[in-house]
Amino acid sequence: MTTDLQIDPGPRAPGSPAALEVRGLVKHYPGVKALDGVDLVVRQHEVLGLAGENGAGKSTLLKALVGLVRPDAGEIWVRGEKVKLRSIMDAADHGIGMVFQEQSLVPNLTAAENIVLGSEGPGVRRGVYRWRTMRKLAQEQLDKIGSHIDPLARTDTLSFADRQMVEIAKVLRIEERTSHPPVIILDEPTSVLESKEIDTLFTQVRRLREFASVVFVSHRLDEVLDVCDRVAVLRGGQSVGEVPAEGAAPAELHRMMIGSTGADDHYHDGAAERSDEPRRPRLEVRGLSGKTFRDVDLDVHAGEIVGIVGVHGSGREDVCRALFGAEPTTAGEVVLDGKKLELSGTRAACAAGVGYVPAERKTEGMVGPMSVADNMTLTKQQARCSGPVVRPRKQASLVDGWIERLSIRTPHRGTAIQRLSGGNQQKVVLARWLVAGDVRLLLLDHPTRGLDIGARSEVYRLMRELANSGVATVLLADSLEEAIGMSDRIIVMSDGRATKEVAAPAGGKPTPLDLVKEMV
Amino acid sequence: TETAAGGGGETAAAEGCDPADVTLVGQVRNESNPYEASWLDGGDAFAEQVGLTQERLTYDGDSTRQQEQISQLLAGDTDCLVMNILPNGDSDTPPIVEGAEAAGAYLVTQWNKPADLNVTDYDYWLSHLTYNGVESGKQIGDALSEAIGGSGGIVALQGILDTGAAKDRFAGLEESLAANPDVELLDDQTANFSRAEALEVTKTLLTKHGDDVKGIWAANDDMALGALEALQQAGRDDVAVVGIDAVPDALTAIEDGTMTATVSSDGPWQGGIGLAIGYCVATGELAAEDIADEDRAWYAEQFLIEQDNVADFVSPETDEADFACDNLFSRSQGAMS
Amino acid sequence: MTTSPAEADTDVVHAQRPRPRRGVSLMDAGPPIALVVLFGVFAAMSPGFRTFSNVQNVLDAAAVLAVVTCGISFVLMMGSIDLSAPGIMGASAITVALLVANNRNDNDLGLVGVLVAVLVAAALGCLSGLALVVLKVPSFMATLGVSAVGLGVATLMFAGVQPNISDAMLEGWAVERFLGLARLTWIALACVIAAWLVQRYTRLGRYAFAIGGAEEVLALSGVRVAPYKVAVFTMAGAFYGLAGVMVTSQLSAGLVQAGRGYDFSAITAAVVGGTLLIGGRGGILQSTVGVLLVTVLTNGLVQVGVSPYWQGGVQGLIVVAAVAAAVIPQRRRNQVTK
Amino acid sequence: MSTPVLAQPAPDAPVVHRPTVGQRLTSFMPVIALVVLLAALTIADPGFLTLSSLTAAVRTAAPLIVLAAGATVVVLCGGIDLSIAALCSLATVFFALWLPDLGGATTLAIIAATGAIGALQGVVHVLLRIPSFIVTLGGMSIFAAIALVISDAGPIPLADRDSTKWLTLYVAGVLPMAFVVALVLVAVVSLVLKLTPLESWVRATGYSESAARLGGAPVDLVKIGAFTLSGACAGLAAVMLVSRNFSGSPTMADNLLLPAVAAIVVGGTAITGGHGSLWRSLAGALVVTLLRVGLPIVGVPSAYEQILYGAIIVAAVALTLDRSKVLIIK
Ligand SMILES: Nc1ncnc2c1ncn2[C@@H]1O[C@H](COP(=O)(O)OP(=O)(O)OP(=O)(O)O)[C@@H](O)[C@H]1O
Ligand SMILES: Nc1ncnc2c1ncn2[C@@H]1O[C@H](COP(=O)(O)OP(=O)(O)OP(=O)(O)O)[C@@H](O)[C@H]1O
Ligand SMILES: O[C@@H]1[C@@H](O)[C@H](O)OC[C@H]1O
Ligand SMILES: [Mg+2]
Ligand SMILES: [Mg+2]
Repeated sequence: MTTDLQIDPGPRAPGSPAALEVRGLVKHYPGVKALDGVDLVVRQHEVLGLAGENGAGKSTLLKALVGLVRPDAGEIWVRGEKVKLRSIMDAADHGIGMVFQEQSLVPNLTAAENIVLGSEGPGVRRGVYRWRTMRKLAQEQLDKIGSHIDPLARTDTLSFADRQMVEIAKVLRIEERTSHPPVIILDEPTSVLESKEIDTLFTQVRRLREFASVVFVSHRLDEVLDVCDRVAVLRGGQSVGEVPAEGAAPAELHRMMIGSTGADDHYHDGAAERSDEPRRPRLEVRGLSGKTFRDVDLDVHAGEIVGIVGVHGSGREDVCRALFGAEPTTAGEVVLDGKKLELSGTRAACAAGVGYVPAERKTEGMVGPMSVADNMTLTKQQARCSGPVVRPRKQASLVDGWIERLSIRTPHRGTAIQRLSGGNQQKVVLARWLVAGDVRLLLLDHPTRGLDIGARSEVYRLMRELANSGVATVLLADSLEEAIGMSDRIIVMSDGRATKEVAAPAGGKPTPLDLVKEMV
Repeated sequence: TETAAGGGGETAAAEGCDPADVTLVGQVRNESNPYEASWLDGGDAFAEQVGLTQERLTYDGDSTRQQEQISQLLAGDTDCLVMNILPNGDSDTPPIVEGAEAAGAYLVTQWNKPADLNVTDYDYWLSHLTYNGVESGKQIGDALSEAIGGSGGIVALQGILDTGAAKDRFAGLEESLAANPDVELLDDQTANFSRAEALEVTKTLLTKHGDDVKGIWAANDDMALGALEALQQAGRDDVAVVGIDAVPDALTAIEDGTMTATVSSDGPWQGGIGLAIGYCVATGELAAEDIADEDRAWYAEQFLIEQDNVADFVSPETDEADFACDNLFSRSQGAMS
Repeated sequence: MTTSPAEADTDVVHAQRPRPRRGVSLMDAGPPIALVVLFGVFAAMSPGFRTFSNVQNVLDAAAVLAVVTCGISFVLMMGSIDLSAPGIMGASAITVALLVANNRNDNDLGLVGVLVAVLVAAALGCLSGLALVVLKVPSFMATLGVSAVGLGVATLMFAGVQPNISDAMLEGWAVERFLGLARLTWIALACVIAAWLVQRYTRLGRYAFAIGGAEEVLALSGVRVAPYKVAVFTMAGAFYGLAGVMVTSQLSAGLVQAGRGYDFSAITAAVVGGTLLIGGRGGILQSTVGVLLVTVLTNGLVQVGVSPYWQGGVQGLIVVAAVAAAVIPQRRRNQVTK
Repeated sequence: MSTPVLAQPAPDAPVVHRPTVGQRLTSFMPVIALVVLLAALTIADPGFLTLSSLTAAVRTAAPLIVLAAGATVVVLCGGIDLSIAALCSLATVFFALWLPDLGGATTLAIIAATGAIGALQGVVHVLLRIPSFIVTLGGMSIFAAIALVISDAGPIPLADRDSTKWLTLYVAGVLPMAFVVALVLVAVVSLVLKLTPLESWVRATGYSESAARLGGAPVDLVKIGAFTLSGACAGLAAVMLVSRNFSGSPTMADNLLLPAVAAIVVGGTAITGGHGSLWRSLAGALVVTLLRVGLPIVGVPSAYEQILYGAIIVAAVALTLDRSKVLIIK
């Protein structure tokens, strides 16, 4: 069914050239071949999936298609015509638009302005805003995707999902710029969405196919196969083949992505057998209250992974932050290994052996311009020091060890972390808590957001390994499936309260539906 | 050429420099202030008179920058160097003096000097001259009292608080008030010698004290002119204003009758006289030892200018004779107390 | 959010978010409250303060600072900073003084002179913007440099002799009153309204705001930000220029130092009013509240009779306290303060 | 909202650990700017480049270097300290007042006191979450007022000049002691930063405060430490000024604020935080000093001097700022 390393451009009827064609695209970054001769064909009115591991070159390829990355070699053809895309506006004029992997809206502008930004058309006359027109224009786009948000709401007051809708509404504006069917590129649009929102999005994607071509990237392969007509696979900056979605299995895609038969089971639900439950939980939370949560009780035993599930705004994220001392609390007590945990600040939490991986990797998880090595040792400085003095050798061997162990793809430990792909960044952030080997409670907020299957299973393996070595883990999972698969126990939160506890031992897992019922 | 200087210790100007080798330097705060610009112009005029040019330095009212410029200057060729300096504040004088002494450069300072620093303790610091601030403050204070008929309220605009000029002048006002018991000082505020600040402060004081204000005492003309604007904007023409410096705009105002009095400080003369003293010593026409002790730190002659005598001051002319080596101290009103 | 009937069993998962906000938020209420409190305190302490004529005086005194702050607010909104006001104001003050009827030359250009001065100022502002976008010099340095250039140009034109104006119109601006306020105050009010309209209803204003919020995103949306940045600095320069003209009108003379101190007071006013130095928040109305706060404070301290020695210190203390009072209710544990 | 992707791919600066020629060049830019400026001044006035002239220049630069060095750490943390100059002035007054009682211990007492005042500002900034710009702007006017009041608005002569004499001596006959002290300060602070986790904390705080905090870096302590150092440096600079002015005065250093910040920026340190170093500020301070003293000395008229000063500092920053490290220039 698949033909590795051989590209079939597909039937090309004389009158209808491919919507978009890429030939031999090359892009080198110092130390990295991000694209190494990629070929790709996007047909008219199809949804093309793009799969590949973290760092395979997906985002780079897509950015080249919208003029943000200037390729070193190769050609881009749009509807049978060779083009040079110099800027995002250039691409838009050719009918190509993109929703970026990281959200890219101006937070302090209204949704309407974001939607029309850069191509306000009649919304601005001679530099003067016509708010009513602007609102109408935005509303038209929002209507296309059936979103009901207020176009004049400030973007930073919208939920993540709503913001994603605004992004899609925005990209659809390119229909206004060209008479041809547009090509809409969605780079990991689902990684921040809940399943309900994903369904809405997919409905939109299928609708888009009626008048456009769509390129869709996601690390959730079942999703990709669900919504796409065809899936192209990248590996190490090269095209390694493609499969029709119909009838394909995630495992097959995964095999192409990694170039060998990997484990297909993406969830490792097998916790190590624990002979006897420790008498006292490692973490005891009693009556914890804060701005967005109330009276939360929570126990986590050493070696246990406890998932917290809830809808957006259920307050689970803030509970996590509160436990790390990053969010004020108004009442309650937290005990870690029998000792009262001071929630005075992040420092105290670190010192007590608490680790936290925030969901917003770019702004909260990592220090972009700093090196992989410095990011990795940021918290546990003692791991690279003798006394108060930093030992560069010690740091180098420590960091290189973890780069190897977690197979972090980076040219060098001295590379700025912002130059790594998202998945590899996440691994560095996780490694930060592991370098000293003294973490007792790990709070993970969407630790696999944006990670490919491979990286994801490595993170799962890591989490399990850590648990088995006695770390207590609180997990805010990326999806219900993940929460169910990884957790030993699941707490359901809604409206700021922990409303239900569901046991999820290996072999006795609840179904997603069981949980959704409780989350309401 | 015979080099007179070269290091401290050595008695100044035993032999004397060739006049053509003398370097003349005048340093003031900035050229964007008419008084100080006229000072430098006076220095140029003197230099021309002796066939030289003056190096004009400005430090923008920045004490550290003044020091920096001077130490850089003294690091260069200091043989036959003559400096006429306006120190930014009292505390800026000692290091300038020490620097000049060590480098053997002839120095005259004006306006600012700590009271306990004695010119006679130095060889190359030839002279310090200033106007008697207490007296000028008192003179315009008295003129103001007279203008308001000997009784009523006045407000005072002080200069930059940490300058000797501001403090002396205010002390003079206090003396004047003591002598005119019916004049009441309603308020005193600083406007930092600035026209713009004086405008705002005066407006506020006028609303605060209303018609009680009969006169405004300003520590310099710039502030007096700002106060005049404030009065005009408030529609008040019944308030007497006095200042110090005799800047052209103030003289015009006195001619017009909108301002009552000011005290002359003769910028062009000050710019010339300092250089002249240094030049005369450097060229050996005047021996430093021959300068009388009372001419080492002295008050220069100043005049109270009112409507009746303003005409004499409208175009201050520097007389070449003022700078003749035997006539340098003719404007002295006596040694500084 | 849409409810698709096909998936009725999952669509119960509804988002519960804080209500999306429009318009002004409670966060902006701090500075106006501080203004009212400060006003009340001074009024209680000093009978002179609470007179009608003093209120007029405060408003008149706020005029120049308000115009400078209009300009600087746009720059701050972008997350940049502008220290060029002293130099630009000095240059425009001397320019206008030499172009309208004056004692130095025979020019008598009247309003045209004003216009030219504002244009000169705008050109200097434009220079800051160009240094920022072309040479990629941070605005802090670019504007500091332009300020020095402006002062130099002003000093050159000043040439040692004070230019005094005799232009009836320009002098009238400071003296003549309408509804109890000086014309200059009305000009300032017009500037504030115009600036507010620009901020609210023009692409330039909204983009300035957006640049402070997320400059990179504008670029991703195909907006070339560089011209807007230059335009903002140019506009700011024009405001400073007008402010320089206003100072000249007040003093009847063109001073090189016409703008001394206005850089920091305008930034203080804007920040006290709630404009963030990192950009993306605040605006003209907030800044104007800040201007009033600062002016009331200056005036009130004189009215109350605080010693001139202590005035600066007390003013500094109150500014910090006012900002603290405005910030404390909205601070969050992990909030970034630079 | 998450940080959006960069509009332009990061400039292709090499990511390998060994710095390339280009990179080395960028890190030497401040020095290159300094040399170019010196050459230009020498061309304008051949008499300018003499040993005594250079000695005077570095002696002059010492207090500015010290002020800029302290404030650099605050800037690296992403803040700014506008109070350094006023605090330095205040410290000169303290010095003159305390000298009769404390004698030889005055210098240390001054540095301790200004360090404590700096720390206080840091605490206010960190605890009340007031932007450092405002805290230190307030500090600036408060310190100025205190200095004015306690000095009775006038200079206070030193009771005894011997206690500061050491700062006016020369090492090896040519190197002014004050400059040597400034160099040692820069070297020691740089080394301490480099050899301990401090540098990584400082940079992390400057680049991304929230990431640093959530990464467990002691952000608040680091910031308070930076303000303490900045305050202490203001104290040391004050001792240097007193040593050359023989008095303390309430406005003595006030005009050094903008030159100090200019020195930091001209050195190529990013005013937004994270990127930069004390060495850069050292070079920057020398550039600024040369401009302040050199232009008038080589005979540039006052008005043109200001214009040139403006143009040259802008050009110098254009040269020294490493744009691969500072992606968005505000
Ligand atoms: N601006 C850049 N500078 C240097 N290297 C870069 C840059 N952008 C991307 N790379 C490198 O190019 C490779 C491809 O990155 P890209 O972001 O395209 O991967 P991706 O397939 O989108 O991964 P992910 O699934 O994690 O998003 C990575 O190794 C990355 O480190
Ligand atoms: N009622 C509320 N009032 C104010 N802010 C709220 C409220 N609810 C949530 N928030 C804010 O929204 C953010 C996200 O909320 P929350 O942590 O509850 O989401 P979540 O359940 O973790 O959802 P996700 O699936 O995205 O992780 C929090 O930072 C919180 O400050
Ligand atoms: O106006 C003058 C002022 O500029 C200077 O400080 O000292 C003397 C004053 O008369
Ligand atoms: Mg990607
Ligand atoms: Mg969340």
